[in-house]
Amino acid sequence: MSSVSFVLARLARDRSALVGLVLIALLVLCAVLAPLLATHPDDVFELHPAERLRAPSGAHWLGTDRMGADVYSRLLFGARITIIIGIIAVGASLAIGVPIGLVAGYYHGWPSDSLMRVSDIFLAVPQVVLAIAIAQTLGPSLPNVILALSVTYWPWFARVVYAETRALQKEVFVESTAALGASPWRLTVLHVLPNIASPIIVRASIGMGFTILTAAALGFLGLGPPPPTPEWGRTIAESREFLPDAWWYAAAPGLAIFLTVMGFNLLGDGLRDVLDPRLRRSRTAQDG
Amino acid sequence: MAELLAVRGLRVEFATDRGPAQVLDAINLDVGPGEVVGLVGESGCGKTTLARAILGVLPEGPARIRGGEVRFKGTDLLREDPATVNDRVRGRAITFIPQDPFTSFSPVFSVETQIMDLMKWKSPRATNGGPSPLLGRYPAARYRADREAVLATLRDVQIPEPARALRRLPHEFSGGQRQRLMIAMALLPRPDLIIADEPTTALDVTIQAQILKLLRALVKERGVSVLFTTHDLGTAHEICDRVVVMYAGQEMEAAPTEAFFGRPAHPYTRSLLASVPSAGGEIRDIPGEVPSLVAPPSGCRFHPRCEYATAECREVRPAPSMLAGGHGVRCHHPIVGADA
Amino acid sequence: MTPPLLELADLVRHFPLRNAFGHRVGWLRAVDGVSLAVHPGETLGLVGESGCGKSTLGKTVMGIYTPTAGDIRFAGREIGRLAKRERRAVAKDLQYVYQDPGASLDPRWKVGPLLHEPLRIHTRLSRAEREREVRAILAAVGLPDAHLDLYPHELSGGQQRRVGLARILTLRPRLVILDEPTSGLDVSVQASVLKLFRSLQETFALTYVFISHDLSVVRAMCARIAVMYLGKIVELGDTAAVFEKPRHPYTQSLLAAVPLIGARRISQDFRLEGEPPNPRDVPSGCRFRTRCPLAQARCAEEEPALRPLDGRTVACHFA
Amino acid sequence: MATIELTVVAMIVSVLVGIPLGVLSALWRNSLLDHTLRVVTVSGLAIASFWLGIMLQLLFAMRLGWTPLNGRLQGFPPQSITGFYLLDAALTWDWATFGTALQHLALPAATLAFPALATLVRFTRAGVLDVMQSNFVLYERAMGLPRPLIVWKYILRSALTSTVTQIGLLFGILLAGAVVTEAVFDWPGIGTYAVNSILRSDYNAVMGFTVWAGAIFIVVNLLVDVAQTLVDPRERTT
Repeated sequence: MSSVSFVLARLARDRSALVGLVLIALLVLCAVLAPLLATHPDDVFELHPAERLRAPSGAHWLGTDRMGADVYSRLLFGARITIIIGIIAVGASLAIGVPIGLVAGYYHGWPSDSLMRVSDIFLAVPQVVLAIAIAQTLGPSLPNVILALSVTYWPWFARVVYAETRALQKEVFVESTAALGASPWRLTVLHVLPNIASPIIVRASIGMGFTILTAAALGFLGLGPPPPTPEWGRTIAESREFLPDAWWYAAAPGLAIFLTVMGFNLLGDGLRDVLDPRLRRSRTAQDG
Repeated sequence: MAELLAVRGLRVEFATDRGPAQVLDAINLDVGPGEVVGLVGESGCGKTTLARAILGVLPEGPARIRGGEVRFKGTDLLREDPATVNDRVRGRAITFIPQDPFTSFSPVFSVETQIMDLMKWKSPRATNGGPSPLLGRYPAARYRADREAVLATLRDVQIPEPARALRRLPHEFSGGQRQRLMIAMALLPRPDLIIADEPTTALDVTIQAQILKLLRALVKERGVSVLFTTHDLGTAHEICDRVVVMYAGQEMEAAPTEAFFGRPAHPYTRSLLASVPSAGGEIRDIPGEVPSLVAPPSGCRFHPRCEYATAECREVRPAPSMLAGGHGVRCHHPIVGADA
Repeated sequence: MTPPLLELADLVRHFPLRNAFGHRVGWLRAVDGVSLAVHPGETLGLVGESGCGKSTLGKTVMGIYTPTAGDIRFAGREIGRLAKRERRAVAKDLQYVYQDPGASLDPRWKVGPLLHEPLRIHTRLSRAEREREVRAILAAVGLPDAHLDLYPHELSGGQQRRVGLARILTLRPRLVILDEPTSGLDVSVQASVLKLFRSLQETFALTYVFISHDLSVVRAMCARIAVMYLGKIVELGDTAAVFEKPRHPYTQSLLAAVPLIGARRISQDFRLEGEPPNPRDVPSGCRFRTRCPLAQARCAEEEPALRPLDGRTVACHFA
Repeated sequence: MATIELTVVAMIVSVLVGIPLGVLSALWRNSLLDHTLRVVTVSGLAIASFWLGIMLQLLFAMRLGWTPLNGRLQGFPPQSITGFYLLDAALTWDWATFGTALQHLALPAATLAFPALATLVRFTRAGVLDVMQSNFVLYERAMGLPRPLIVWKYILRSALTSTVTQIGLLFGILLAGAVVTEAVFDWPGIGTYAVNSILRSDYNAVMGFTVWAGAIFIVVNLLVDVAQTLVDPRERTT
């Protein structure tokens, strides 16, 4: 598609999408360069009981935690976990949800209906609740968190793809290509899929934010990767008993979650504005 | 002639992704009392924009009025206080029949609610301004009188069982019936001018014939003026006393119906009439395409497609000139004296 | 006389009407027993108002809907009940043009691949052979080769329409169904489109079924015309004869309703009252009787069959 | 009952505040209010509710001392009529209890309502903007009907048809939020119970909670469907 640069150019003009892009770029940078950027890279696993709960200072930009570890350094390493969770969980949901949505959307009949019914059941229960149940059953660990999130998030993609495919089937170009004698395979993969890429991308961006938020909630409830993993949600849970004095301990990871999720949401909104032709059409003047 | 409505030099721009589109380029238009004027032209020529500009309901975001005046009974609506125009002119002296009777009713309120809301503020019995919005009460005596008027008008537009019809929801009516309701609502405030924007385009041909017949009979009986936009020349011939043709945001010719179809003086009018399919099966089109309004041709906007075009046409837009019998044309090389 | 290219025998297409719980509560009788023949090289007009079933008829012939009953014979072969794969192969000879052929272009494909696609589906031509064919067709619809590298949205509406037609013509079909091809067009554009249809018909020896609600267009384009009302043909014959002297009361009203430049004002003498009944609930006997000025008791009891009259066929007891 | 009281209060707050704000934001598009609301709503969907709860506790309970830190009430609960402390206190004319109950409720309800509020504002805004484009609004404007009538009667009513559907989804957000929020505020509801069960690894209790939540959610969606037919008369007759 020639439009990648076009999309980027338009995104750059949308102020909030730009903010989103910058936030995400920063997050990725932090995750990749965590060992370089961290002031105390060893603090993830080391204890410094002497330096417990120090307020932010030149040595510890965001203070220290209950183990005396540097909060700032742990946050950087936490970004890695966050990104891994987000990418794998959303990727897996895409891999499950998109084909299911496409098949159920293209073929009419009871197999499609029952596929969508299954995804409806998943959607009927709030994601956190379902993820709690799954993570609890499997035991707290990083792969289980990812598994729980993937299993609970794919129906969103299936829904979006299903709805878009059904809507697209009514489009003249799909119907006429079918009338031309095109096979279902040609029709779905070569015509339908490229045309529903935009809503999938938008959903994926928002899904990243959503998944990260849910992962943090699981961590907060003690269902995330076990200590001493520097997971952000767990860090907030740990900090609670030291409030209100060690406010930085709770504030910093929360802010990190907030900025990350915000980044993905802003990007998703911006992408929707740029990619959704329906919105774009409404902006051009109508004549008559 | 004492004009009821006189549009002079109206310029409207629309902001688009590719720059401002000059949708109306110094348009002139007159509507006399009791006259049915057809505004014809192909899609994109600006007839709907002109209708909306007169009503004062251009899209708020993209549209900009760049100049000109819309004089109605001597006052320029563009410079009058907007609140006064909304209170006293719109929906009272000038009413509106929309193009699409399917979507021009709110789907969630009964027809009665919608008509009586209109009457609450726009009934000829209402004092200026009507009750204050939302909380104002509808005086009981006036309500009864207005309701009687509504029922009578519904009978005039041949809605069967008006009292029962009122209680129904818009989607329970067919397209033709909804357009009858729209006509009733346009007549109820006893306006001087009705602006009808392609009111029969969405209808089937037998229904269209019924509606045209009804509309013409009612407005002639009541002496109401109508500005009727349409892209269908047959419809214009059917209902209008006078026809104005627009092309790419400029008005080209304005003439009494007979002269317009019988002795068109503008080359564009001639080509347009020639492209109507005839019984003989001969088909003539107009070479070229409608120009972009973002970078329109200079001078007369029809010149790139006109066989008579000269250097003058490219440079200067022709001034209006008057032929015999109230036949106006804006062309440097009008075709006079020959039958079409 | 050569055998007909397309022949419909008592073609029926009903749609089930379902209530909120998915139970069938009745049938929508969109096409309800239509027989007609289309001969090679001719243009048959199919006219009627919205809801009369003309588009459903076109789409059923095209295989977009399967027939409820009746036969569709194309070039002597029954095609209404073929298996999907075989039916798709018929598409090579029998094509359908949507109201706006421009809208039949995938917005994310360039013109070149779009024109190659039909050939890839139906032929085993090499890339070079396909390219030659595509360029020839593109020239036939009056577009330069340079357009092959453009996306549909980079073309004007008229050019998109030409590409849409070219896409269908690459297969060199024998019969083309044109479904409301001029609806919503301005007269000047309509004139160009009609001219194009005509020149293509000559160049490619096409047979057209021309579906339209616009009587003046049908009159200009078609040698024969079939008038439909609520799923049935009410009058079928030579266009000139039908327009000259319509015999079915519905045809008469339909012709009288068309506003014509220079003719008498219909607003003075148009008589037809009422609106067409809902096709979910078709009147007994003759379907037009509820609005017909000639209707008598017999019309409610007995459905009139098409009978020859005055050089055409008419379905009316009293015509 | 405690969970439902919390959820219902949060729902009422978000509906009463969110819908008008959404309408205003659409009417005054690109105004200061619209931009501010946009920032607030984007934050509302990005903020982790447990963190928001903790931060509110830190500020209002620990630093300022305006509200209690956690729990549902100090002292004895009012005579039980409905099980909703606020309602029971009001019914029994026990305004002191009503006051403390309200104080206890304030922070968790705010925490819970925030994301739901953000969703509602966004949705109402989009819905109103959508309806403003529709032909019947053009018609009413062209007929010179008073603007407040068009906005608050015709546009709002149409926009609400789609918002009602959202309330079902909203309930999901609230319920999900309740689990975590209750844990933060030690609110003696089913969420706290679920979290404690998780910590105790009480497998059956967690499963029970999941089933309960799913059931509630399905019931609410049913109610939404019913409400939909009430709001949109087209659904009734077709």
